[in-house]
Amino acid sequence: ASAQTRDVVVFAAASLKNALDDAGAAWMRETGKRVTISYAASNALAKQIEAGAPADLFFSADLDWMDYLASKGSIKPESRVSLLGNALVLVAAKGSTLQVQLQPGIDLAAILGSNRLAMGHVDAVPAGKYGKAALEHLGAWNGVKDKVAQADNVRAALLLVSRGEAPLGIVYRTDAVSDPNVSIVATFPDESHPPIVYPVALTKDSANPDAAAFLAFLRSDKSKPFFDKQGFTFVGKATSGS
Amino acid sequence: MTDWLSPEEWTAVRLSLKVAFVAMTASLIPGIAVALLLERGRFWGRQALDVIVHLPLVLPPVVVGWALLIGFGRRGPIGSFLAEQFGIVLSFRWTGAALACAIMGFPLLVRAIRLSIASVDRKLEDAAGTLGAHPVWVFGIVTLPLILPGIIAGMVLSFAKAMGEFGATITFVSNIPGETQTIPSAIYAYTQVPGGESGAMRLTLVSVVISIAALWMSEWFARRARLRVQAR
Amino acid sequence: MTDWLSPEEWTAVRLSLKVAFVAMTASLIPGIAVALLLERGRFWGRQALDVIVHLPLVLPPVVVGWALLIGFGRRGPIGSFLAEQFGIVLSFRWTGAALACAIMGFPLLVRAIRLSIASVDRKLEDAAGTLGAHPVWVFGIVTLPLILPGIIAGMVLSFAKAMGEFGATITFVSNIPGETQTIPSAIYAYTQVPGGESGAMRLTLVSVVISIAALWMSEWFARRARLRVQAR
Amino acid sequence: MILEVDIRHEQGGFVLQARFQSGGGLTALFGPSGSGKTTIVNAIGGLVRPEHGRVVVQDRVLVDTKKNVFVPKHRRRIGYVFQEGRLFPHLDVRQNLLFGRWFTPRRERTANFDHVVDLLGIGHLLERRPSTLSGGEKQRVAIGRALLADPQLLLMDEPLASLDEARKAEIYPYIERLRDEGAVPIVLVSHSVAEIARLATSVVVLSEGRVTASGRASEILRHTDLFAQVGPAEAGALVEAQILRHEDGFGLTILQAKAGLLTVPRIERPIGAPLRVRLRARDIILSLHRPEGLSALNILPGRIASIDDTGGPSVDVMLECGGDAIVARVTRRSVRELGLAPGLAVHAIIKSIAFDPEALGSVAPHDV
Amino acid sequence: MILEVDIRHEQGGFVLQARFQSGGGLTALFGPSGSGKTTIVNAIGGLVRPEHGRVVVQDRVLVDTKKNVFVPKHRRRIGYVFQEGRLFPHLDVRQNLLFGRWFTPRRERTANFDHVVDLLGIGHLLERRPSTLSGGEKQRVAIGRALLADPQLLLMDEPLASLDEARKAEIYPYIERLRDEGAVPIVLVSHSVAEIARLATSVVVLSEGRVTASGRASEILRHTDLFAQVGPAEAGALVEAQILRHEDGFGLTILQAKAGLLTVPRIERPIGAPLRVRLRARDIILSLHRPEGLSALNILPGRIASIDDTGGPSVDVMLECGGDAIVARVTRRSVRELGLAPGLAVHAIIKSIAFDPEALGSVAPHDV
Ligand SMILES: Nc1ncnc2c1ncn2[C@@H]1O[C@H](COP(=O)(O)OP(=O)(O)OP(=O)(O)O)[C@@H](O)[C@H]1O
Ligand SMILES: Nc1ncnc2c1ncn2[C@@H]1O[C@H](COP(=O)(O)OP(=O)(O)OP(=O)(O)O)[C@@H](O)[C@H]1O
Ligand code: MOO
Ligand SMILES: [Mg+2]
Ligand SMILES: [Mg+2]
Repeated sequence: ASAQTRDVVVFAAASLKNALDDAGAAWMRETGKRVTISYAASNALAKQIEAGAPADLFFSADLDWMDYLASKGSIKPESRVSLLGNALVLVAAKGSTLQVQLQPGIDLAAILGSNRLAMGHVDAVPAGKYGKAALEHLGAWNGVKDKVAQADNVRAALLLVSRGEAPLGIVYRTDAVSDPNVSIVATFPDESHPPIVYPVALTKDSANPDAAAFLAFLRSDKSKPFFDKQGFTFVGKATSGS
Repeated sequence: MTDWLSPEEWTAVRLSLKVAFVAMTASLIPGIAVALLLERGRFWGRQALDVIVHLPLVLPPVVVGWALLIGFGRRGPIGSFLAEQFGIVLSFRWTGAALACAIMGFPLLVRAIRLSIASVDRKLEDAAGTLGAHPVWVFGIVTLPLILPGIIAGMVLSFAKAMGEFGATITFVSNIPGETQTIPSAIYAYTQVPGGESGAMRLTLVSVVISIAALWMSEWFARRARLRVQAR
Repeated sequence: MTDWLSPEEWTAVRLSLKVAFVAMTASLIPGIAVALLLERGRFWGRQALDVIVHLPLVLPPVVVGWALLIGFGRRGPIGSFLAEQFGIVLSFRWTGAALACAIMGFPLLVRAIRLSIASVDRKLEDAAGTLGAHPVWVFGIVTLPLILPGIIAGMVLSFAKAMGEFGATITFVSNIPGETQTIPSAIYAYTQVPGGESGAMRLTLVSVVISIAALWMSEWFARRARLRVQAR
Repeated sequence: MILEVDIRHEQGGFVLQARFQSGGGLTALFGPSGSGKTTIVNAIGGLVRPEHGRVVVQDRVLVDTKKNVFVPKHRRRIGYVFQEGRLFPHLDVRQNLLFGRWFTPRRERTANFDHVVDLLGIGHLLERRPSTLSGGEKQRVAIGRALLADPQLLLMDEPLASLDEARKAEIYPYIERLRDEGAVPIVLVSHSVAEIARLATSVVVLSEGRVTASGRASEILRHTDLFAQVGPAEAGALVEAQILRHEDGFGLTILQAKAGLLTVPRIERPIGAPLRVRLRARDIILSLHRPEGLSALNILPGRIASIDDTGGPSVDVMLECGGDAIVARVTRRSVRELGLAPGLAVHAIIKSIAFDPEALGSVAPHDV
Repeated sequence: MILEVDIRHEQGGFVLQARFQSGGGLTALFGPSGSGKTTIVNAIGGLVRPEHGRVVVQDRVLVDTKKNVFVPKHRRRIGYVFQEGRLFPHLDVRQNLLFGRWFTPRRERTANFDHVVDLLGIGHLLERRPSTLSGGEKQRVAIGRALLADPQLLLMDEPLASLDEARKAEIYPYIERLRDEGAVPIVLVSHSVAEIARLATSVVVLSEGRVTASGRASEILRHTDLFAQVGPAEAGALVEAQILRHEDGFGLTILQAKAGLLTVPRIERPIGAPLRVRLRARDIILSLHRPEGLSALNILPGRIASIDDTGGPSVDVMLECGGDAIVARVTRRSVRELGLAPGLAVHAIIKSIAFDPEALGSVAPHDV
């Protein structure tokens, strides 16, 4: 197929699936053009784009991998936008009576006792990295660092809490609100961790003129409801590297 | 029935079947050859070949996918060679998914065939030789039929592995609906978002049904192969 | 040499070896039993058992991990039973990692043993029976030694798989350094951060070296087992 | 009856319908290839489960399909020498030989290991694996394995087929001893009439899955035409005799049979020992007068009882020699030339040398 | 020489060092179990690669370790009947039989399928798998498979060991025909002297890996003591004869040998046909006078050439009968009683019936 009629190919972090599927469908209804979205872990997508994947847009779950591609010259820097934000929350299994105030000096370790704190991998998974930063900020990290069960993605961390394996977990608000088996115990203050942003950019090799149009669509208010619905904060502002 | 799965899911199912089938079929002949080499060969580098064949099992799938991306990607040495010389593009195509699945299932295929080869009575091969059959013929009309159970077992393992393979595939060829999104990739995507469980469940069920069918067929073939050899 | 890997990495290597070894060892007897049942048994539900054994191969590892969590987790029916009755806790323990690895490798183990069982000459078992050996004895002193090559092959596959298993393990018992962080988990972490390649490479190399050693040992045992049976 | 078999069994298109009884000792199964011998042995040994019928050994019901009795093979206490060896490839010769012993109650372990190993000449093979043995060596180990299981029933399916005569000659007396002393019933499949004549107490003749004749060896072997199917060369009479004296100078032994004295190559048994002698019909010459100046030492006077014309160039002449029935096979031309007819007095001439060791079997007192 | 073997080969502790030649026809390998027969056949067939030496068949060098020649087995055009069957389990009997044919050049396919199948009596088994065959049936299929490969060299390792006499009697003439007509050299391993006497052109006697005797069958069989190891019963002389006439009324055939006339059971061959007759030493009675009134039809006058005292109860008396050498085995007592001594004129008495079919082999004109 020629570049003219080709679908717009989006490489997007898997956590965006629900919102992006809806947005893509809306765009198709509007323009008659289709988007094809490949959901995987941000790191895998970034490596693939670096290796020449036929992606038009990269929608990352964190800044690191977007920065990585930017440093490799694999994206069009001028197109880069930090589209979404998210909040980090502490969750407990539904019906838990735990009361936690997320303030500096909090002794999370005591609350956990011999139990585990479920998080994304603290070096690898964005939510884990943010969680670690937040706990450090609150001075709780050293106390709990040996009690952290690091999952390979934030959904798995959530699952650990909702299955009752871990009494507490740190996940995104987007995940927490949708799971009826967990309740949000507390929300981490924004300043306790680096801003949670989902950047999106056109890839260097993208030759599909529709790609920019879809990116514009994502940035417009037309797509805002889909992200709102999943609990993201819609930022939509252009950023350069951090 | 058809609307029980979305069109995109049906595509993933079809693609998975195609990928698994092609992976299994394409690795068959190399699998038999490598099994023969490893089981019968006495050559320098046998140990190394043995290790290489086992690597996809030992290494985390992500690493295999990574290695494939580096080697067979558009910019990789083998990938660019294949693309230039034969026009074969693997990266981000279903063919790449098939390659990833074939490689992940290869150690299983080879082992099963090796076990069968080891249990062949070489005296029968000798007998065929005395009757004038060249070693190649001996292989074709004596050894091959006798190792059929192992070949079938190896094919089942390779097919099943290909149906379940995820890490190497998604790392190598990503998760592009209609092109590289197999059932496991689709399941993965479902598990990453709230409310995806039911979708994941449905696809898991499809996988189970397919594997039941595959096992059933393989047992049927294996029984036939065995009946040919055994009494009654 | 020791500082070539970080202490945490060494821990992961040791843990991986332990997990793989325990997974292989613990699944051996059930593996032989299931292989026997599937190959020799004629019972209702044989097909179902066959499918169940193959599922870990067919399903994406994440799904298996999920299922383990639901079944063997603290609140899972089996998990809570084990914890209450025997004090065995699997979740977040290395034992859980071993369970996940054992289950992922089980179809490979069973297949290898099945193939060997199928190639045993049952006339030898009959002969042992005529000499007064009860079927259990016949199994122990005739069948078992004869299927040794298959058992060894199955163990290698199970061990190798356990060394590389990642998806089911991390989903079930997550990644706790010193407790459940195996080599693949550690590699995974490296692959998730930009610039982690060299760390991933180092650990991959360790995996390769271990698998070379394992293969080498298995070949040695297999050769001994074979020599016992064959001429010269 | 020590051994009763009455079974019906189908395999593929082949129907076995066999019924016979035997009073113990050694029961020989005889018949052309594919006639069902191995199948019967398998049914007795518990390797084949017959569709219908009964197998009883020494009053122990091993199979009774009506009563749904089927004693599993490992409880039958048998020693089975298979037609095709079946040595355990992963065990060395010694371990193969001792296999059955592990499962024999300690006090019933009577077979002497060294003795059996010597007898079979396999002492130098004990540390070897079966795959390195020659055909005959394998067979000898298989025999040893069965004997050393101290079986209460010995099944031997062509055990000696690929052994040389010298080795056979060494093994025969052992089998005879088992048969006579041990009270171990033996079932032997053999294509060799000489072997059967020497060893068998009863003979069961099979053809296409059916028993065409069965009875005491002495009866069956006299009916020479029964063996038409296997070549007539080996038929003959079995005669009971006792050792009268040894002629040490000449290496001969003199036997007393009802028919008269028999001079045979020396037999190492005490005076008075009972013996069975096979007089092969084809080895016997008839003479009208008592001959003189012959090298043949055995000349038995007798009377022609009947003449069996089987249609070929030869006829079987049944003689009555002082109470022993003897058969001579002579050409029809001789019958005419000598005017042989029932009632005629003749002399049977037999070379001493014609009694090869195979033809001289030891015999239990109650036997024949 | 049609067949030249000169090899040295070690396997385990066993050393084979064999050297013999044979002028074609059928070469019989004879020796106790474990003496190296199968190893020699394997070396000729290309299944064993001897460490040193040469194998030459019909001027074709198959092995020459000095020149590093080793013709691979599939290019030797052999038909090998293995000691243990080795049928292809995944092929039915017909496919097994025709296996070699696929690799035989079309114009060399002379063996007639139907004929061989009939001969072996395996017509009803063609659709069956080897696993459903009885022991003897398997062996027959294995023989058929080798014959139908139209080999240029036939190797048979105890091919008839587990067949009944009747079947053997049917197969012998076929092997004789191959030997005499087809110019196919045959190597046969057998424990049966009768078989060897009937079929062999040359005999190689082995013991513990060495050739203890080799030569023309007629020579070797006369030296009866060579066979001491396998039991002496079967030794005897081979005599060349021609068919003189048939006595149809009595079903007899009269042969002319140098020693005189021989009356034997009818042989279905034309008058004048050359024949080889085995006169077993143990079947021959010596008489000082020409006997009268005997049922034995063959009385050959001769003179004692020598007396071989082998030490046992019997001695072998070598006779010179009009140009044929004959051996009679008699007791030492007879030697004394009759005063047998070299130079004495005696009569050899042989029953017609003593010539069983096995003892009467056809013979190629150039043979014996
Ligand atoms: N791998 C081995 N190691 C040691 N000895 C061996 C090996 N293979 C064969 N032999 C010995 O070689 C000898 C010759 O074997 P071969 O099979 O040629 O005997 P054979 O004459 O055919 O005997 P048979 O009549 O019993 O078949 C035997 O004593 C056997 O034990
Ligand atoms: N599965 C089967 N299907 C058809 N026929 C069978 C099967 N198994 C055995 N037979 C037939 O049963 C018959 C009897 O077999 P058995 O082994 O008892 O013969 P046998 O008397 O021992 O012969 P041999 O002397 O050749 O060993 C044979 O004709 C054989 O072909
Ligand atoms: O006296 Mo004889 O001739 O040896 O039987
Ligand atoms: Mg049989
Ligand atoms: Mg041999």
